[in-house]
Amino acid sequence: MKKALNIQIREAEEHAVIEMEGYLNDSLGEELSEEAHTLIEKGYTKLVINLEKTSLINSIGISILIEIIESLDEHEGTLNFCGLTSTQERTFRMMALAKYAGIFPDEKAAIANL
Amino acid sequence: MKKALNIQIREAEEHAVIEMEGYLNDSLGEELSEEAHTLIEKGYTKLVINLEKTSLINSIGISILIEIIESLDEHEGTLNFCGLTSTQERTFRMMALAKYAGIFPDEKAAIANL
Amino acid sequence: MTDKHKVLLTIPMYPDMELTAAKTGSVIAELMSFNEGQIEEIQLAIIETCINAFEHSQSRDNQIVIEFIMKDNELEFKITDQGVGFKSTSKHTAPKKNVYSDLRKRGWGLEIIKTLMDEVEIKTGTNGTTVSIVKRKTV
Amino acid sequence: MTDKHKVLLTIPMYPDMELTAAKTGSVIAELMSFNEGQIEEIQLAIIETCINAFEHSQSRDNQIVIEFIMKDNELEFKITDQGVGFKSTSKHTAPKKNVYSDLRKRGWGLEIIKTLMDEVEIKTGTNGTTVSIVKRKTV
Ligand SMILES: Nc1ncnc2c1ncn2[C@@H]1O[C@H](COP(=O)(O)OP(=O)(O)O)[C@@H](O)[C@H]1O
Ligand SMILES: Nc1ncnc2c1ncn2[C@@H]1O[C@H](COP(=O)(O)OP(=O)(O)O)[C@@H](O)[C@H]1O
Repeated sequence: MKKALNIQIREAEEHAVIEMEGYLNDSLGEELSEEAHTLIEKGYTKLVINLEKTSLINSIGISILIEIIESLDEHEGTLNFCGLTSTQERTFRMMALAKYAGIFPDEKAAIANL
Repeated sequence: MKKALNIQIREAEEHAVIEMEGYLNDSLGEELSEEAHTLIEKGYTKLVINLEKTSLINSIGISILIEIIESLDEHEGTLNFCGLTSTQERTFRMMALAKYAGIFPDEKAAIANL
Repeated sequence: MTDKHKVLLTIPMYPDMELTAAKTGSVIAELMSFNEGQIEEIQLAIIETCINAFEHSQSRDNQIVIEFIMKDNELEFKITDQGVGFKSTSKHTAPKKNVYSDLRKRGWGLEIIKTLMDEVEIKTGTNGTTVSIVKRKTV
Repeated sequence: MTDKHKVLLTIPMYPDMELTAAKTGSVIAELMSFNEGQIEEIQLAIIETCINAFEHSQSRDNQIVIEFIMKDNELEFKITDQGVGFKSTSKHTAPKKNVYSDLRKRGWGLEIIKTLMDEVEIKTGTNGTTVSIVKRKTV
């Protein structure tokens, strides 16, 4: 129930998209992490995280995003982000997240570049 | 400039629509009042006030709405509201505003019932 | 009830500052899982109480203190000014509703607050006024 | 600068309470006409500073006090806890950026705050910590 409210998963043939709503802190981050790992276990190695509806991301939330990148990397997968505000993008670049994951303006571009 | 930011006027043949954005307090209320009186002077007697983008209305804002109803009444005009939240509608009914002005769910209905 | 569930906000009596109080209350109500309509009602009640303090308290320190107390099923907020208090002569009655001129007359603030909230208690004296308001999650 | 331009907020150290502080800051910044991006930055800085106090201060009273000071062209906010202060041994350095395991390690909070804000000053001692932050409207 809780998951249905905050996190949406869209599974396609080759990739899956995760979209979250609200404040990405430790608790929403844990839900996200679970969803991502379920997708990876299902065999998805190409993921997009859509942050359009994610209003705020704290540093714990970012650490969790990094963990997901790491897990995907172990499966030789790719992660792309989309829907970031300019402040979020700035923070991601500062934390070198952008080195290991793509940042795209919209979901279409993020999927196309997986 | 300030007006352009907060208040939108849409003038049609027979009626005009006023739409405001933000917090309807004394200062936005004064701007609204000016716009309404300009329209009345221009000869408009059928007005719609669209409150869809008006997030909060305080009691001073409501007094100003009542003044506009009163001015229109002197010109045998009509005022309809649309886009109210349920709390706004409840407050309007409590203050008997609904006796002197129509309340409609959307702009189309508000215009049709002028 | 421990301090764990209290938020204290002090704002200056300054136009639009009531919005700061309303928004703080709004986030607290949201964290408490009040619904959208109730959150709007809480914001309105805070706004009207603050505006009353701005307009009527004649407070010297020009400050309002708002204490938010989060309980399991309700939010209580106490809005205090150090002003002159309610005039003892002016017994508050709801304004008449029939004529424009009555309508327009002020005097709706407290009425709105009482309609939208579950409990309203006013403690007032020459040292100031505290309006205590309770909003419950379910009516 | 008079009290006319000060807002004081006390919140409990409680999950998600940092959002209350961030939103209060957000409305103040909005009233001061900061732009959307800057308002988000201010919210993030408040969130990170509060989370640090939650996690590291070991404060006994479990409270954080935030003082917002509105000036003509800048917003200053001072976030104070009555905790144990920074460990004098742990000189803060920005974490390395090359390896995942380094990336993942915590230690980004202060770095984020310093990047997004114009001034950051930390006063810390065994009686607590005050982080004073300044954000200017134009850089
Ligand atoms: N904080 C306050 N200090 C002193 N008097 C107050 C305060 N709040 C309300 N009052 C009194 O209560 C009256 C009714 O308030 P209200 O219903 O909001 O109507 P209005 O503000 O339009 O007069 C006010 O006119 C004022 O005399
Ligand atoms: N309010 C505080 N009280 C005590 N120590 C603090 C406080 N804020 C920050 N610190 C210290 O500063 C360090 C760096 O903080 P930060 O950059 O946010 O990284 P992190 O919180 O991930 O460790 C913390 O690990 C802690 O030792």
